[in-house]
Amino acid sequence: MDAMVEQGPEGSFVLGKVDDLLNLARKNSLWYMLFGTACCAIELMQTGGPRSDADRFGMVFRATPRQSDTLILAGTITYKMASRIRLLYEQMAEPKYVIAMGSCANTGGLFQESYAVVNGGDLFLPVDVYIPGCPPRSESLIEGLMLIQQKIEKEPWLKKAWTNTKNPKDPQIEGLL
Amino acid sequence: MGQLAEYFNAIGRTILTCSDGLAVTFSHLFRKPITIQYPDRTAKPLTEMLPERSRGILEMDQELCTGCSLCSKQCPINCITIDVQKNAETKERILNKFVIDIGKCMFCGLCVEACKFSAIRHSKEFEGTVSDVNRLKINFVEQPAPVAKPKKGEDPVLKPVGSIIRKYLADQWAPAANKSSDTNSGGKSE
Amino acid sequence: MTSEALIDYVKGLLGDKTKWADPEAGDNFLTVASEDWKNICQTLATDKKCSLTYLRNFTGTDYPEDDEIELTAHTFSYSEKHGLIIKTRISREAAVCDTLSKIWPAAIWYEREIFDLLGVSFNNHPDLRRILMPEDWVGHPLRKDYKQQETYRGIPTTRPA
Amino acid sequence: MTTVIRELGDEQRELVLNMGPHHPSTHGVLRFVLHTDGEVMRKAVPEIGYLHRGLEKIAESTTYPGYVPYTDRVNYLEAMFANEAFSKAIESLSDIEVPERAQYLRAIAGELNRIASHNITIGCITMDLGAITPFVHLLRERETINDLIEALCGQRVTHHYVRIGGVAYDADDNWLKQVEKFLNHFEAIIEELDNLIVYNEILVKRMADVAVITADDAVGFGLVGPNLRASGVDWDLRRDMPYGIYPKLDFDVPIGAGEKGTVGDCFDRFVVRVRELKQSCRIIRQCINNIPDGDIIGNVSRKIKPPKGEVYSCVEGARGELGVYVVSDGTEKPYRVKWRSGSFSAMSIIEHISEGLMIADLVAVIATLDVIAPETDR
Repeated sequence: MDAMVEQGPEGSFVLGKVDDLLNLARKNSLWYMLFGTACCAIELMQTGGPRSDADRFGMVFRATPRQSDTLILAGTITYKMASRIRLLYEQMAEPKYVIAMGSCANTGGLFQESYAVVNGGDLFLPVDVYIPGCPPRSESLIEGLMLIQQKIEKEPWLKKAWTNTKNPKDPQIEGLL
Repeated sequence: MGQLAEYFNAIGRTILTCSDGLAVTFSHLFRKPITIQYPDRTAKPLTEMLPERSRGILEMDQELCTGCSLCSKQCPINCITIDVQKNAETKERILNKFVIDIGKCMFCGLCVEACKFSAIRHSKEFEGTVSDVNRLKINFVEQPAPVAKPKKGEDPVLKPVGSIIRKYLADQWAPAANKSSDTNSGGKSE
Repeated sequence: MTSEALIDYVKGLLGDKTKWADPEAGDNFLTVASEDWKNICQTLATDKKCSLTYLRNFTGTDYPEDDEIELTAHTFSYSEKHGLIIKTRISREAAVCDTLSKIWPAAIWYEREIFDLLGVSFNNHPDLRRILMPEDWVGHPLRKDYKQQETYRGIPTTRPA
Repeated sequence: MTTVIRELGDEQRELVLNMGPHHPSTHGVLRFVLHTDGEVMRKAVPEIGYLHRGLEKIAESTTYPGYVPYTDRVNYLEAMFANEAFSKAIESLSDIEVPERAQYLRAIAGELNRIASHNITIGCITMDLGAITPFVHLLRERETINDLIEALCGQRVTHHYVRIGGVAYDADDNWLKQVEKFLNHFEAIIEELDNLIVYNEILVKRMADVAVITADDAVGFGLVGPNLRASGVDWDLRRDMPYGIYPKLDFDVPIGAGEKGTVGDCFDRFVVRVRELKQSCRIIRQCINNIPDGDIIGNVSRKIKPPKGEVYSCVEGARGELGVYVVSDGTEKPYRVKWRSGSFSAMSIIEHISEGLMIADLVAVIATLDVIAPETDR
């Protein structure tokens, strides 16, 4: 069975079609976690609000990490908060994705010189897409979420789960938690 | 007995006040919906619907830049890096590099207010999502060239807003061309 | 009371314990010795005519050239509609001062913040521990000579190129 | 922190629970350590600092005009007021005159911002108590304000509009008309809000007589703004220590009257905010009718070097007194900046009033005190 799974660069003949079906379902029910740390959280709220209405794409906010697929780093991340966010990330069930929203989560942004702010979410989390803006408009966030949908669409998820591949982007940090 | 009466009174008030609220909610069935169906079901692209002063992603027109670095001096967070070198033979100033780190920018508009030649400005573009954060370090100089020398009293020829930045953010999944765009060739050659 | 009347009144009330700043430079604060700090604040807060019951702001400023930390309390009275700025200076190394939390409860958190960011400890404070930074943080960031550590729990504090 | 049961001797024990920093009803990243006996709390200890960004240290390495965009982030729900407080401080330090039109524009933009901020607050109070619909309705209204403000200054949340010496952009008549149109629409929404939620019996029962803050406590702990007024202290900086063009305007200051319970309970804090919406509308209308022509920014050089000295300047923000203490040493950069914010003091009172509350009531207390993380932590 393992040999069959391993076949081919793009995935295997057994799991390929199942993957497509699963991806279709996963793509259209992208639940993000209601979790904002700073200014971007306001735009995150507006995204779920009536003007942008992220529900149109099946993107619904969930209050708990156990039910959500996407972690949106909405705002400045301080060192005090970083270990908590990593903890939340570990609590989410695979497959999971991370969006860095706004300048602070991208690179630390305007607080790069500050003593208390982590210079970018990718220093302790595997970030999939980066949204520029300070804060980004709610439509930018929808664009970012739609990029995650594109990523899901092409992903050979079952193969990854089978072979237990680790995310190469994930910076494992000892002693953070 | 009084307590029992109060209990039922409270239930009655609850039902009454809740139905008041429900009436308001119900009236929304007959109001105009306000959702903007971004991205594809709008009458025109959203960037065209944004107000005139809207501060989107920064863009720089190489044909107008004089390399004076007023903008980078005004920037409180140093997210603009300008490299101007003097050609020893012709005494011309060559603009080698003009990098704006959009991933760090805070969209305050101080650089735009500082620029006297309308070379740097906020476009209305907001769709800049990328998969590699280094791609947000955008080098607006494709070919090192002499800096612009605007004549006095002449209005600069402006390109349409957003036409410069759009091509740099076109392919969202492309990796950064160069790991660090601090090298001279750090553009997004596609 | 107008600000001049209040200053005259406080001068009469406190006698020679205070040092007034140069009024010609536009300053309107009084500086007291750190030993009298608590008693004078107590007097001003409870005095009927002053009744400075509201601690508007309480903060510290680091002056490394003078080797001192200046504590500044902005007080105000809602009933009399006047305010007074009280200051004291303590040394940087042995940064200890009496707590004001018995006089104004608002000072409990302001003092915790000063302890956290400037490293001033307060005698008899009910709950003196770090408030803004993590418990295992090294140093007091608002001191002028503060240097940040290179990593915090494995996260680098500068962004790698 | 894990949940632990602490033995207190004599067969008494208490449960130590952790709430936050990620909790749907803690308004950003706040954390509480709850010491409970069953459902009843012994005390709730707030732990803050999860959004401490070192704004005060950053000021020491930026120029005065360069620090103004940072002040947007002091409180992102009311960025206008932080801009204004800081600009006002520098103006009084270096004697800069603000043109009258700029002062009117500051008032209009500020009151719009207050409405936007109160919209979020009122929505969050109701959402924390279980009603989601008003939150969505108010978000819709907030979007219109965001559009108006974006048309005025280009950004939706972090405006960077009020500058040292005036404001950044002028407003044209068309914009003022749009604001007036919005006010006509919004005043009807306020009436609607009364029906929709304010006197809803469930909400009243959840908030009346819960977590009463007496006037003495409120003053002692330094509560400001709507929280202070709900406790019966009649104080508003706009009226009592006037700045800008507020002395020329006519408006009421709503104070808590114990409408459904005791003065200073959660319901008073809620209803004071609802009443303030109407007063803000009134102020904006007066400003639009009286706004003069003229400059929008005073005579300010590009490099601002205030003389040596210090100043404390404050404005009445949506969460009350938002003050900034600036020490200048005569150079281009501030020597020390300290923000005094309403949420910081509002957080400090929670430990004092939490004894005997239910855990569900704590959510009402946090929501009605309107604490928001960036202001407590800065």
